[in-house]
Amino acid sequence: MRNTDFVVRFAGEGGGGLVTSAELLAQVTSQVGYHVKTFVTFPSQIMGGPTFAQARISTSPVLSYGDQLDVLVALDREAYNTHQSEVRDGGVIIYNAEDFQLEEDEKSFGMRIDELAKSTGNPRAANMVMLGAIAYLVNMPEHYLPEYVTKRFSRGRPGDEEIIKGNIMALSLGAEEAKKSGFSLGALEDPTPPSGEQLLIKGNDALAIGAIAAGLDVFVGYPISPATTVLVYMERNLTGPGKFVYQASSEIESINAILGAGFAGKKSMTSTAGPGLSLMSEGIGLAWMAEIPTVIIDVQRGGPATGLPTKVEQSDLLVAIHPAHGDVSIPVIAVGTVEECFTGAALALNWAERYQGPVIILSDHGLSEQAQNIPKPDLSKVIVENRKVYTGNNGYERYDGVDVSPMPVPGGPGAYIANGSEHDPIGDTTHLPNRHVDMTHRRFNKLDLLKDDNYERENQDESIAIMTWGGSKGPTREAYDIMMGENQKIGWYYTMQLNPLPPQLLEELKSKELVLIPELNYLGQFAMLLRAKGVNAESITQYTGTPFKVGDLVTRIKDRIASHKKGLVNV
Amino acid sequence: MRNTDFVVRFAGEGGGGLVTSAELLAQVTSQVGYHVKTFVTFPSQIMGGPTFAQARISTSPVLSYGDQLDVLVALDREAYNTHQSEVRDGGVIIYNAEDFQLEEDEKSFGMRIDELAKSTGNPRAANMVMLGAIAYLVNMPEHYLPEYVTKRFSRGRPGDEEIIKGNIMALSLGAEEAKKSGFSLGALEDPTPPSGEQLLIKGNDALAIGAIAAGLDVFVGYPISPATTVLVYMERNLTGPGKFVYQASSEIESINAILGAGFAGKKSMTSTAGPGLSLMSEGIGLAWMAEIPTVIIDVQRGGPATGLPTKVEQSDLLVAIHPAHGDVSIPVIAVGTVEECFTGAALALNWAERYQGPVIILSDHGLSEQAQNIPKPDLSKVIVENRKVYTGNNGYERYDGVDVSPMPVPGGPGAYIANGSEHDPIGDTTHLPNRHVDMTHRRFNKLDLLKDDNYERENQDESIAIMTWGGSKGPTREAYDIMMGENQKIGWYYTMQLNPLPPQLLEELKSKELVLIPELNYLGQFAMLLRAKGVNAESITQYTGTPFKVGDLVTRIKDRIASHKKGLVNV
Amino acid sequence: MSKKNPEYDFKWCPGCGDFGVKRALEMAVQQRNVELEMPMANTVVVAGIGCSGNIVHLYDGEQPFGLHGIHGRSLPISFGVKMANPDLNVVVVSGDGDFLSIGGEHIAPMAQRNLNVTAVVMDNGVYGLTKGQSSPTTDLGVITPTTPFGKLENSLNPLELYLTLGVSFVASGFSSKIKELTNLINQGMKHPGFSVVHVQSPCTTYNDTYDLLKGNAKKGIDATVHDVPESHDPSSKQAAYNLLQEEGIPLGVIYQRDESDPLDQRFNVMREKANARDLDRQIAAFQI
Amino acid sequence: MSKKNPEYDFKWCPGCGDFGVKRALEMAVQQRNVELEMPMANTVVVAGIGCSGNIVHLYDGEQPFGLHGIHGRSLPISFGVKMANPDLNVVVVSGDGDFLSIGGEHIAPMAQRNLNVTAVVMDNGVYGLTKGQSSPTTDLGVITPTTPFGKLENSLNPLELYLTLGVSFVASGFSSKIKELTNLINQGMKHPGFSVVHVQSPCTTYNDTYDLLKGNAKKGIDATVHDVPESHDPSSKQAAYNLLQEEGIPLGVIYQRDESDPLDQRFNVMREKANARDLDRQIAAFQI
Ligand SMILES: Cc1ncc(C[n+]2csc(CCOP(=O)(O)OP(=O)(O)O)c2C)c(N)n1
Ligand SMILES: Cc1ncc(C[n+]2csc(CCOP(=O)(O)OP(=O)(O)O)c2C)c(N)n1
Ligand code: SF4
Ligand code: SF4
Ligand SMILES: [Mg+2]
Ligand SMILES: [Mg+2]
Repeated sequence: MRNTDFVVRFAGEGGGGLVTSAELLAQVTSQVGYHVKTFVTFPSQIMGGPTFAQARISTSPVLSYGDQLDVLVALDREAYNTHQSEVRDGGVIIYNAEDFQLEEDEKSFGMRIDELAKSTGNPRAANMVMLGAIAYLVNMPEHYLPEYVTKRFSRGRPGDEEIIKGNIMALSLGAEEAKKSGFSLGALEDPTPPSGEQLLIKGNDALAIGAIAAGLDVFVGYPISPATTVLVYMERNLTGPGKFVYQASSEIESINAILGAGFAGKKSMTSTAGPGLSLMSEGIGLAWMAEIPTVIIDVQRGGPATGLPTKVEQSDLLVAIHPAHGDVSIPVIAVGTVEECFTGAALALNWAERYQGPVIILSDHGLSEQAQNIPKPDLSKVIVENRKVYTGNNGYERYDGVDVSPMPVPGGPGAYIANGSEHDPIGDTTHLPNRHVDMTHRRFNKLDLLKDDNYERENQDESIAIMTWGGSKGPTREAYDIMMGENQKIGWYYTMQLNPLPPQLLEELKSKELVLIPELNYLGQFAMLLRAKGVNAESITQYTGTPFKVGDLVTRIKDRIASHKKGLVNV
Repeated sequence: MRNTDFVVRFAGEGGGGLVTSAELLAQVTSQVGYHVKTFVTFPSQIMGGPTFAQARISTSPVLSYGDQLDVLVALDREAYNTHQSEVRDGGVIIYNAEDFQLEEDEKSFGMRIDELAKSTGNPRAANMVMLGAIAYLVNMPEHYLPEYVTKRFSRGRPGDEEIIKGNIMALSLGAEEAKKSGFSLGALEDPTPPSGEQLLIKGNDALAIGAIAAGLDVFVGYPISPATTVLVYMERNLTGPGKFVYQASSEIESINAILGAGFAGKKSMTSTAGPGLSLMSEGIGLAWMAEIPTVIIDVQRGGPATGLPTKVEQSDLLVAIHPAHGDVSIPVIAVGTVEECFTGAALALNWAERYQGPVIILSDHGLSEQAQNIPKPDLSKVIVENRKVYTGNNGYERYDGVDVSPMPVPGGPGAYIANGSEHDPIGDTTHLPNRHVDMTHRRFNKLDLLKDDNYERENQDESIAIMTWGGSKGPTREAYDIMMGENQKIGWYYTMQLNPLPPQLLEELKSKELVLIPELNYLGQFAMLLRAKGVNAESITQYTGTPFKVGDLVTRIKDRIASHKKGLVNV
Repeated sequence: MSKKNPEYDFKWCPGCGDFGVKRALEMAVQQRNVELEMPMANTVVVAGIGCSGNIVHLYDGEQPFGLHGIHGRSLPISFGVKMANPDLNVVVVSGDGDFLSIGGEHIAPMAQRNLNVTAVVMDNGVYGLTKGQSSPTTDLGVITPTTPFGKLENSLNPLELYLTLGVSFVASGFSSKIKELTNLINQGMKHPGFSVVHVQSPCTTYNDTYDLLKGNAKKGIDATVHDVPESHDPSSKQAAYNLLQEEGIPLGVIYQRDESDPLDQRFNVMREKANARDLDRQIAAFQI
Repeated sequence: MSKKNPEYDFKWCPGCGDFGVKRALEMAVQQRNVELEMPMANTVVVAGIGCSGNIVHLYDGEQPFGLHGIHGRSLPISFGVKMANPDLNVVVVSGDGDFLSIGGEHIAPMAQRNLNVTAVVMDNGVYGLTKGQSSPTTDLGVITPTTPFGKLENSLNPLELYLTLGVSFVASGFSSKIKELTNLINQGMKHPGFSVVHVQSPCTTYNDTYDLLKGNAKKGIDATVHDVPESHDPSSKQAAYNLLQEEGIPLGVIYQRDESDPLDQRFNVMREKANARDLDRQIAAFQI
């Protein structure tokens, strides 16, 4: 084990147990100050089906899920077969000896997990048996787990004590088994606890909270993996006077409802995944044309069509920026970490208010399902922007001029017609060439309001740079850090603001010899867009439905740079 | 008057009269061997509203509508005010003296059109009065019009003779008025009649006929301007055993129905405009994913949203190639002339069959409404391709391998599941990374089958080239010819095949210093795509809802080239 | 807001039924404003795409807010507007194609929710704006540009549809009976829940049904429309069904649910009972 | 076609009603094949997205053709398949969300056309595949992840909806009564026109209604389902409406239109009467 960092995976037939185990491990360790990140993957089905959940625990901030496993808990033979090759040399496999038997080897030992759990009197303590064993293997201080268990199950109910006793017993039974196996992975170093309070939270919850923090009023959504949990969160928590949340009958209804709410003066939002985004195409075009603020979250999954509903991909970028017919260029914010889910959602609402139009947030399956520790957001520091509201007299020309103008709110002064046909200043339909020209300029001019120069950059003097986007940020950054440790000469750029791009960033990128873009899609979508803007960008693509591995990225980036230097490849 | 070429415009409140007049003029002149092109524009309303219709008549093939008017017939004052500035120096304006009066000037004369018509006993002969006047002005041989009228109204009915007499009288009354006015435009040269039989036909009818010629079986569409007439044509004419045509309840129904028909072994098609295309987004993604041949015609109009339903724009290119979430790249054929409507529709059906997936045809409002003389297509020369059909035994793996494979047809052998989720070889859902990788390769590999090197090129040694697309072909070519006449050094490229591009063409374009792309949209959509592919392309854009004027293009292209040569501008 | 911008170039054809509907709508809104002492600014007209939807641009006098969007989506838009601000008087104006064909999916959800908006549907049995194609209410066998050999589909009975879907106020009007229509639209606005006023509004250009609707003694045509009989009990769904089985088109209130609690009210009741957590407490729940 | 590809990883939960529906569907198709001496290759199963739609992958024995597309669109897809080749036996398999919510717009047009396909709708009153959210048939007040304080919408009565929309064959089945269900599906296939077999198919994971449907004497629960009484005249629409007003869920054929001419037949009759022009003559019409 790298004694600053370890990765444990639980694998078997789907069901809650695996996920709970990984999350428990993350909770326990984060509570004592470790940095954690979990990852879950499962088939698009309700019960059963090959599933795994893992947790990465580290003494310093965690950027990716971890390429290799230190510990694999394989609950059935299929899980063993599928995952064993990912266990690093020197790692350990705990397999479910009730399900299958292995020849003795230097890596694995069997444990009769359910039997041990039952022997404590609490058959549901199988989790604890596994955790006990893992704690022993990584030399976790003995008191962490029992303390956690005691705290968690002290709920002031009669049976509490017994449950706590059973669970602690299960922990030590697990530990004993691990001890008997003779395996050990060396001691995990003490954590340098993150400063300030921390949350352990998943991407979708963070998106929801970020939006609520920025003043969200109305949320209407239709269930779809992996976006459903945003809707579920809102249904429970978007409360208070004037707030409204609802499950729609389809995504076409969602988009039209939220643009209705945006027109009526409210901050509105929906969340969906690719198929829903495709259905919203026409409605998004209307919001752009009629200049109505609203926000669409797209939690990307594998595409096209129904695609791979429970796998990760970043292949909705092109359709997010140009979702509909006609000249549109929809602002897109791509969140890259759980923390950015919070800040990105708030920024999206602000953007929508500021430029008075639709904004799309791109997240992905990976972010949606990973729990991670992030600093507790300071609500007093969240910037909340509100649209310019028209407060003058009637007779207002809402669509006058080629810049953003105060927006009337129904019930108040300045009645006009928000129109999806080309329009005159009061919103009546017109076909005059000069109006179409002016209004087209107006719609595109407004994007200038979003060109904040917010981006990350490092080693900006290098002529070769890496710039990833969205959920590939973590692994790419980890790869970058490794290469920096090796004194490679590469610049780093990153922004959430994919459209419009921060202008200064774009200028810098244009001056590079080569910009490499790791992204999880086939077409190399972001690199395409950058090339169209004059950047010599090239993608490093992957389209397996799984996230990048850091090691792969390091190799591919280095190879690409080497061949570039040899002048072998040109775009 | 350029005595090889003249343009007549009829303008006034909407209604059939204007359009009929322009079309009559085109018919008469095309029958005696002139080349003609008409153009109509009207507001999105049923009756009334400012409308105009024009005809260009030329001794040689006509590429654009004509920038300037030789004759304007203004039926009311608004029409006069709107259009008079477009009459060239030395041109003539005939205005409706019953509606308004003008001070005397060197350009205009008034005519009491309706009154004259009524005096013939046939108040509906107003057209003929106007045509008579025009014929006089352009010195048209006197027998053309009477002969046409005689032929047209000899329908073997009792009243024929009287009608013919009345109309001929109206013609001469008009001619007399023109004579009295003292205006004249010099004689039109005799035509060099096109060789071979000709049709006078509009773009949408040509699209329909082209598709039928290539073996179309099933057409399902929903009305929308300017695509409705394709549906109307099909309803009347797509007949015969096994053929099916239907008006759907929405575009979502259309797209899903035609992909159902494509799956069932038929050649299927729909037609729509931007709003419908946006609604079809999800369905097109399904056809791509499940590998189902089908064709979507998008007759572009002004966008976004409801936009400008009766104006011309080329702003649906980006959404046509990438209409849906996930990695897709839909083949797109953009037709540029009425003749290409015929050939392009046939090619699209062939492409769909060949690569087994959806194909989009981009036409536009201009092409849909213009009547033009084109050579009568030789049906025996139309290439008709049919999909590879699977004829083996059951137990077939339809999605095996990464290349196109024979397609089973329901009722025949090889039952499989056409699946919009990622799938295994028999079409069952799977999430395995290697399957997603393989199937993604398969879907993109198939595009290689469409990379025919069909394109126009001239002066390919020049380092600066012009390449337009779609309906801007005519005016751009005319501009190019003018510049060639001035010995400018510019290359010419053109193809209907916008995606995938002919590979050899792409290579040539990449070797250019600068490729200029006249296109009717704001974003410069085609140039964006070309830059993403490594071509130094730059757009010459216009987004007025009207087609390019040749003179404007010449100026803008020259300016752009001049500034390029001064090194003032970079992309 | 002053109107009649010269740039606006849409006009209805002479005799189009929509003129009457426009007048009735203007008066019904006016009445409603007076009843509630409400400013015009509280009214939002959400329009579909079609000749009918253009009513929002042709509206005379003091102007309400308008939203003229995309084809078939006026109901879901109105849902967002109304629930964003339940104090607004939200009216949907739509055509038979817009409301019943491409937008047909949206009626059931609004009925199940009992959304408190009023939909005025101008039924001319044809797609007017796109020049005369068949619509869901076009009769079987009718010839149009897209059914050159006769329509193959049975026509839909919209009033029966609304009833079954659970629309809580269903009325039937005729564009030529402006006073009655005004009254129906006004009653629809008063009704606390989803109300649909389905109007026969003939298209003089593509489907002139005036003779058929009003009858024409000279041509020997009997009128199709007739008033809902006084004896009709609009609170009985069964009576409403029975009424619709009879010949002709009854004009008046077909059905009105007695106890109609609109969605905004349901939502508030629910929210008052629900235990809400403010954002601080929500965040605390994730605290490590 | 041999089945059970190890890569296919979907399974229904133990006890899921869809198992029974699958068995019934397999047998009904088998019967139909025998009746018409038709090969299995003539059957196409068009599936919606949901646990229910996965029936197409779990189908046992000789395999029909399948098309598993996108959420809510199985009806329009089946329309294209059927009209492309009316000889095919086209079956739609769908869930209550897929068929009645996002896909709800497609029922009316198919009914008006009397499209000759058979739709088997697995109603579990919940969105199964996305983990338990409310659907149009979920009852008012029910708590689900998206209605944490109780559903605010009235539930839809699908059988009544089908009747009103003019579906020409409407049947009601229960996944536990496999023999009866087989029979209903088979009758639907025989019916020349649009047939919907609406099946109570409980979701054991998110909405276990077995007790409620079958009754459970121990828990004092009366059964909700009961057979359509022998006296019921399925050719009477009025009788069908009346039947549906009664308590509980009747199982059997609710309605079957006597004279039912399916769209393909109407289309052929029309085409025979229409004067067709071949392509040469079409082109000649444009000749100068
Ligand atoms: C998505 C989309 N499809 C089609 C159209 C074209 N379209 C405009 S209005 C209309 C139908 C109008 O019929 P109806 O709703 O009955 O209104 P009417 O004009 O008869 O009042 C259609 C099909 C469109 N604007 N958008
Ligand atoms: C356009 C789109 N929206 C949403 C989804 C997500 N989704 C998949 S199945 C489903 C609902 C399933 O419910 P139902 O139709 O009742 O089928 P069941 O699983 O209950 O059998 C949803 C919302 C999707 N796949 N596509
Ligand atoms: S076409 Fe018909 S509906 Fe449209 S404005 Fe004219 S009369 Fe009215
Ligand atoms: S979730 Fe419900 S419907 Fe889906 S498989 Fe499980 S029991 Fe069946
Ligand atoms: Mg209509
Ligand atoms: Mg369900």
